[in-house]
Amino acid sequence: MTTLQASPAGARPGEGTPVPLISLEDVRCHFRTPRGVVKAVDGVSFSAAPGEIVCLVGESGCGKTTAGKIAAGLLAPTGGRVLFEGHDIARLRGQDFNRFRRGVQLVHQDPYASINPLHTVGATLAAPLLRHRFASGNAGARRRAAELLDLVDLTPSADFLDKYPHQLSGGQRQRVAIARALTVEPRFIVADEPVSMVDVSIRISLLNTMLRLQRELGTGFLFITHDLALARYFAWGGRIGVMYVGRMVEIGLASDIIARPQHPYTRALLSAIPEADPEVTRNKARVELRSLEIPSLFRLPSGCTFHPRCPLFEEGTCEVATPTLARPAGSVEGSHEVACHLVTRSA
Amino acid sequence: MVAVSPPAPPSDTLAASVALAWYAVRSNYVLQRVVKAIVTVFAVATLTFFLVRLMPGNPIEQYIGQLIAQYGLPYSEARDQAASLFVIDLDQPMYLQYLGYIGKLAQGDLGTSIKSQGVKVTTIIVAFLPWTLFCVGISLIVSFVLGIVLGAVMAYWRGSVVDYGLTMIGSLLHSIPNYLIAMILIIFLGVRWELLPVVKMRGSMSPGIQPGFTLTFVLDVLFHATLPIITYVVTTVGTWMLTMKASTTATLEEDYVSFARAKGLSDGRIRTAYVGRNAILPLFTQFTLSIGFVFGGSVLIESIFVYRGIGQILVSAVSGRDYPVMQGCFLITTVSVVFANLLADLLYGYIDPRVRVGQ
Amino acid sequence: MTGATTARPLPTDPGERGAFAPPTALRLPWSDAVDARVDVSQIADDVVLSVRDLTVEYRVRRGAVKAVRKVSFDLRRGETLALIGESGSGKTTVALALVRLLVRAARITDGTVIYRRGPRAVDVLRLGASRLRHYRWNECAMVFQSALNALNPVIRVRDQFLDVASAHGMTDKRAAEARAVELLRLVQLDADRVMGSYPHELSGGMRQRVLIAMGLLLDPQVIILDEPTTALDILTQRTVIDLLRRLKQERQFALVLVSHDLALAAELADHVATVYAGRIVECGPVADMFYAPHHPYTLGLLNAVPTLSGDFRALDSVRGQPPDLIDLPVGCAFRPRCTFATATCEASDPDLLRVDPERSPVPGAGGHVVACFHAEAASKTFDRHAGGTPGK
Amino acid sequence: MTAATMSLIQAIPGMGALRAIAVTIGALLRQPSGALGFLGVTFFLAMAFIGPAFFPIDIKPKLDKIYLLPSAEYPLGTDYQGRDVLSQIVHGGRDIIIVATTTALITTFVAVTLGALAGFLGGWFDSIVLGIADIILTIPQFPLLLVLASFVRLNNIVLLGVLLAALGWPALMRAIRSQVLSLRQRDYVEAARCLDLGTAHIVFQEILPSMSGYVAISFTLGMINAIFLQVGLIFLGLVPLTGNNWGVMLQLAWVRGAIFYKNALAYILAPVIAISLLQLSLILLARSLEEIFNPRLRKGN
Repeated sequence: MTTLQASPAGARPGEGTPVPLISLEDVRCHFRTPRGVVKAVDGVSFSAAPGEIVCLVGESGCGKTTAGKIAAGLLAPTGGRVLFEGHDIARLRGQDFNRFRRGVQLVHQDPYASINPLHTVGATLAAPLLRHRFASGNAGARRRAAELLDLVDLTPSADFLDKYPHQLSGGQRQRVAIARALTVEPRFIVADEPVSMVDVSIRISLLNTMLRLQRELGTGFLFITHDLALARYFAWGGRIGVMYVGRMVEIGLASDIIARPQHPYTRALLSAIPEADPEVTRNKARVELRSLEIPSLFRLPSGCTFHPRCPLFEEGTCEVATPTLARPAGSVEGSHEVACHLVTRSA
Repeated sequence: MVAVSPPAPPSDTLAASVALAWYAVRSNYVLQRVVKAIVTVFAVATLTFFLVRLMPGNPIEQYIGQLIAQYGLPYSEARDQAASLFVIDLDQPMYLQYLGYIGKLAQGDLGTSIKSQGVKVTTIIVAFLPWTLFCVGISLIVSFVLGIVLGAVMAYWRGSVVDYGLTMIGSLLHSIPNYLIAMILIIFLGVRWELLPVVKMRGSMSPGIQPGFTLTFVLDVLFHATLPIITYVVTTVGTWMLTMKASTTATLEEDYVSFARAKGLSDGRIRTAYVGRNAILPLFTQFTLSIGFVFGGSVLIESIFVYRGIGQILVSAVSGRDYPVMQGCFLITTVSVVFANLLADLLYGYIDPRVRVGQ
Repeated sequence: MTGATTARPLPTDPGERGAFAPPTALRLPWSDAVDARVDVSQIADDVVLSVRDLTVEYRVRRGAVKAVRKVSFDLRRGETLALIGESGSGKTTVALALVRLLVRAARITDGTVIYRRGPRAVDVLRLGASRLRHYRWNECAMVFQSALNALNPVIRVRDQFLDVASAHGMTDKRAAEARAVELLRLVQLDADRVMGSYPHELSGGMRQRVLIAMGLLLDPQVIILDEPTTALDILTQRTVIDLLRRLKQERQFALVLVSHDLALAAELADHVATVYAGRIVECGPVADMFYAPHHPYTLGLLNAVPTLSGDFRALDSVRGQPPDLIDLPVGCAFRPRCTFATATCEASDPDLLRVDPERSPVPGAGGHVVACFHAEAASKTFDRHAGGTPGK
Repeated sequence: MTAATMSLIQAIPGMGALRAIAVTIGALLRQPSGALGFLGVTFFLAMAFIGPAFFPIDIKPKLDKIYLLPSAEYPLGTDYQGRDVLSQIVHGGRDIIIVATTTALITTFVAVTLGALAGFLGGWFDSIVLGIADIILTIPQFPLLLVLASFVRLNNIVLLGVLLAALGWPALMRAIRSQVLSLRQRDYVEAARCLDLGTAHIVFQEILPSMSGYVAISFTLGMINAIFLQVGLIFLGLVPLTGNNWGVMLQLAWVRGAIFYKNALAYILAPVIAISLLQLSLILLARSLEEIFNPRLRKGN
C-alpha cells in the first residue's frame, strides 16, 4: 500500500547516531507585548534522531507549542539555533531550504481550524502534491491523494476525496490533516496536541495510525501534549521532555520519566493526574506543592522558575541560580537529564 | 505580538524614549484616546490651513483679487487686509505662517468673517453652536435609549409579530436618507395635513422671546427644535434597534446568562445587569461613529428646517464663499465630534472593565 | 470498596450541617411544595433526585434529534453519580433538564424529575416559575462546562455573590459577603482579592473555584457539575478534584458529575452511568463499572484510555462513529459499532437489566444494570488493567 | 443556514467567478429579504440603463401644463415647467448609479488594497494607515464634503466618485484589515506556509475566497453611502451637475417651493421614493449577503 520512500530505519538514542535529524540548541523566543516581554521559550535544547519519537509535555503556557513551531521552522527563534541534519535552518537557502521545508511538517491541534473549509479533501491534498511534483496532473494527484487517505485509515478513500471538511467528524478531519502533512513525504512531523480536540473514544486509534506511520515510513515525531498518559502511550519507545514556563526541566526515556521521575515538577504532575482506575487513583501518593499560583509570564520568578511552588525548595540556592539540565544521581549518561539543583547535587 | 531580537543593551537614546512613550500610550486606554483626539483635531486644523493656503486659486488670492477689483486697493493693502481676515501673516515663509496659524488657533482666534465685515468667527460660532449641540445631543440620547429598549424587546420576543414589524420599520427607517425624512415630514405634517405650523417653526426660537430659564423660553426652544429632533431620532433609531437586537440575541446565548438563570436570579436582574449591560457594550463603538454622522447631517437638516445652528451657517458660508467662517465652523464641528467621541470612549472604558488594561 | 454508599441521616438542626452552614434566615421555607401527583412513598428514603423516563428532543430542520431517551436514575443523598460518554451522547442535556435550562429548541417530551427534601417532594418538570427559581441554586446548583464564560464579565465577583444572595432572600448584605469570603477561603482562594476582581482578572482555575464556592453559597442538596476540569491545567485539575472530594465529605451534598473523562469518574464517583446515544446503557457502583463492566461500549471506553501505571499495552478506540440521533439505527443503537452484535440486536433495543438479580433495576439504586443482549459474553472478555487490585 | 446552502457556498472557489455569482444569487433568492433586495436593485438598474431607450426625455417646457396631477398621459404628473415627471424619474437614476458604482469600485479597491497590506505588513505601515483612517472616520463626512466642494468644482461624475471614495475607504479598510488579520492567523494558512505552497496560493486560494463575500457586502454598503452623500450635495446645490437626476429634481422642487403646491405631491415624492427604494433594496441586499456569508466567517474564529 505504502509507496512513500521509507527514511533510514529509526534509531534509538544512545545507539550512536552521528547527526540528529533535527535539533534545537539553546532556543529562545521572546515576544514583546504592550505589557512587557514574554519569554515563551527560554533556552530549550533537544534533538531527535531520524525516526525517533520525542514528546514535549507541559501545562498551558509552558512554551511547548512555541517550541514546536520553531522546530517546524514556522517561527524564527529570537536566540539559539535550529539544526536540520546538522545545518542551521536560518542559513539554508534555495534547494537546501526547500529540503528542510518539506522534511518537517506540522499537524495542528484544532482540526476545525487547520483545514480550509472551502476546499474538498481532494483539493486540499492535491495542492502540495502538484506544487512539489509528488504527482503530475489532476488524475495523478487524485490517485496519490487516495493512497494517502488509505494510509491514514480514511477508507474507503474514494468516499472522502470529494467531501468538504464540514461533512467530516473531528477525528476524520485530523486524519486529513495528517495526510496533508504526508503529501510532501516529510521525515519529521511536529504534532501539536493532535488529539486534544478529538473525542476520547477515538483518540487512541488516531495515535495508533501515527505510530504505524512511524513504524512503516520511518517518520519521526515531535508529539506535543499536556497529557502524560498519552505521552507515555505514544512515546513508549522514545523520549519525553517536560517543560515548565519556557524551560525544559527534565528529559529522558519515556519509561524512565514515567517510572522514575526526578524533577519535583514532573513528580507533582504524575502524582496529580487522575487515572481511570478507582483503586489506583484514590490511593495515589500526592506531591504537595507550596503554592497553587501559576507564575505570570510577565514576571517570572528568579533562579529556578519552579521554586515558589517547589516542595524541595532550599533558600539560598533555588531562587538564586537557574539550574541547567544535568544527569541525576545514579542514572546512565545521556538517558536522563534534570534541571534541578537539589536532585543533581550528588551526581 | 512582535518577535524581537535579543534584548538590546539599555540606551538613553531618543529612539528608546520615543519607543517607551509609544508603549506607555498603547498600554493606557485613557491616554491612548486623548492622544488620538488631539492628533485628529491637529490633522483637521492642518488640513484646513493647507486647503485655504495651497489650493490652486486659493481663497486668499481670490479675495485679494476681489479687493483690488472692487475697491481699487493697492496690492499690498489688499494683501494685508486678507491676511488679517485669515489669521495668516503672508510675508512669512510657509512653515512660519502655518505655525502662526496654529498658535492663533490655540488662542481661540479663528479670524474674521468676509461677508459680515468685522464680525469675529468665534462670535458667530458662540451664537450658533449651542443650538446645534442642544438638538444633536438630545436626539442622540433619545434615539440611543429608544433604540436600545426596542431592540431588546425585539430580541426577547424574536420570531413574534412585534419583532417582525419592528424589524421592517427599522430596516425602512435605516434606508431612507435623513434629508428625505425631513422633507417628508414637512410635506405631510406641514403642508398636506397641516398638523404643524412649519413656517412658524423655522429658526431656533421665535423673535422677541427673552432667553433665560423661563417656561416660555424652554417651550419655545423645544417647539422650534421639534422637527430636527424628530428627524434625527427617526433616521438613527432604526440602526440602534437592529444592532441592539443582534447584540442582545448574541448575549442571550452567553454562558453567563444561562448561568444566571441556573442561579435562580430574578428575570429583572438578568435582563438589566446580565443581558442589557453586556449587550449595550458593542453598541458604544458605533455610538461614537454615529455622533459624527448625526452632527454632519445637521448641515442638511438645519438647512431644510431653516434651523439657526452651526450646520446652516456652514452651508451659507460655503455658498457665500465666506472662507474664514467656513473654516471655523468646520473646525468647531470636528472638535465637537472629537470631544464627544472622547467622552463616549472614556465612558465605555468606565462601563467595560476589560478595556482598562494598563491601569 | 463497595459501590453503594451508606445513607447518612439528615441533620435536623441546620447548625449540624457543618461549620459553614448558612444562617437559618437564608433558607426559604420549602413551603407547601408538596406535589399531589408525586407519590413519595414510591421513592426510597435516601433518594434526593429520582429521574424516570426522561426524554428530550431538539427540533431542527431535518427532524427531531433524540438527545435523551427514557433516562431513569436515582441520586441518593451525599452520593456522587457520574454520567460518562462521548460528546453528543446526551449527558449534558440530561444535566440541563434537571434544572430546566434547556435551549429553546429542546422539548422534554416525557418523564418526571422528582426532587425530594425530607417528607416533601416535587416534580421539577412541573414547577411554576417562582418555585423553579427557588429550586435552582437553593436546592440544586448547576455549574456549567465553560467556567471561563460563566461569570458576568462586567460585574465584580463580590456583586455576583450578592446577586445570588439577594435573589434567594438573603437580605443582609454583610452576612452574605462574610459567607462568600468564608467559602472562597474554603476553596483556597485569596478571598479579599478575588471578591474585588472582575472575572477576566482571574485564571481559569480560579474562576472554576469561584463557581464552586458560589454553588455552595446556599448549601444546596444537589450540585451538578458539567466537565468541571476539562479546560484546566493538570495541577489545577488536581486542586479542584481534591477540593470536590473534601467538600463532598464535609457538606454531604449529592453530586451529579457529567464528564467524558473516565479518570475523573474513577476518582470521584460512587456510581457511574455510561450514556450512549441518549440512553443510559450501563450503570453501577464505580468498582463494578471499572473492574467488571458489562456493556461493550463501556468496555470499549475503558480499553481506549491510556494509563500511567501498570504495564504498557496496546489499546484501541471504539471503532466507527457515533450514530445520527435523528435517524437512529434499528434495535440497539450501539449495534453498528459493536463487536458482539448479532441478529438479536437488530430486532429490538435491549432493556436495562440487573447484573446481580437481587438488586433494583433502577440505575443508581445500588445495583449494577446493563442494557445489552450479550452482557455476559462481553464482560468475560474484559481484561482488567494490570494496576492495583480489585477492591472486592 | 441549511447544509445545502453551506455546501453551495463552499463550492464557490472550485468554480468560475460566474458560477460563484450565480450560486450567490440563488442563495439570495431563497431568502425573502434577499430576493426583494436583489429584484429591487435589478429593477433600478434596468430602469436607469434600459428605460431611457423606451421613454424619451421630456425637456420641453409647457407653460399650460405646470403642476398637473397624475393622469394617464402623465402618470406622475408634471413639474414646474410642465414637463413629464415619469420620464425624469426614468432618466434620473443613471448618473446617481454611475457615481455610486464608481465610488464603490474605488472605495472597495482602495480599502481592500490598503486593508490587505496593513493586515499583512503590520508594523509602521499598519499604524500609519490605521491612524489616517481613524482621523478620516472621526471627521464628520458631510461638512468635510461641503468644504471640499467649495474648493473643487465637482462638475464631473468621476471626480465626484473619487472624492466620495476618498472619504469612504476608511471604514471598509478597517473591516478588511481585521478580516485579513484573523484569516492570516488561521491554522490552515499556517499549514499552507508549512507546506510551502507559495504566496500566490495562500493569497488567492486560502485567503481571498473567504473574503469575496465580505467584499461584495462592502461594495453594496459603499454604494449606499455614496448615494446618500451625493444626493445630499446636489440637494444643497453644491454640485453643479447638469442634466437629469433625482438629486437635481429634488433640489429644483425644493427651491421652486413645489412642496407648497398641493398638486405637486407626486412630483416631489417621486424622487424621494425612488431614492428611498433604491437605498432600501441595496440595504436588504447587503443584509442578506451578510447573512449568507457571515456564519461561515464567524465559524472560523
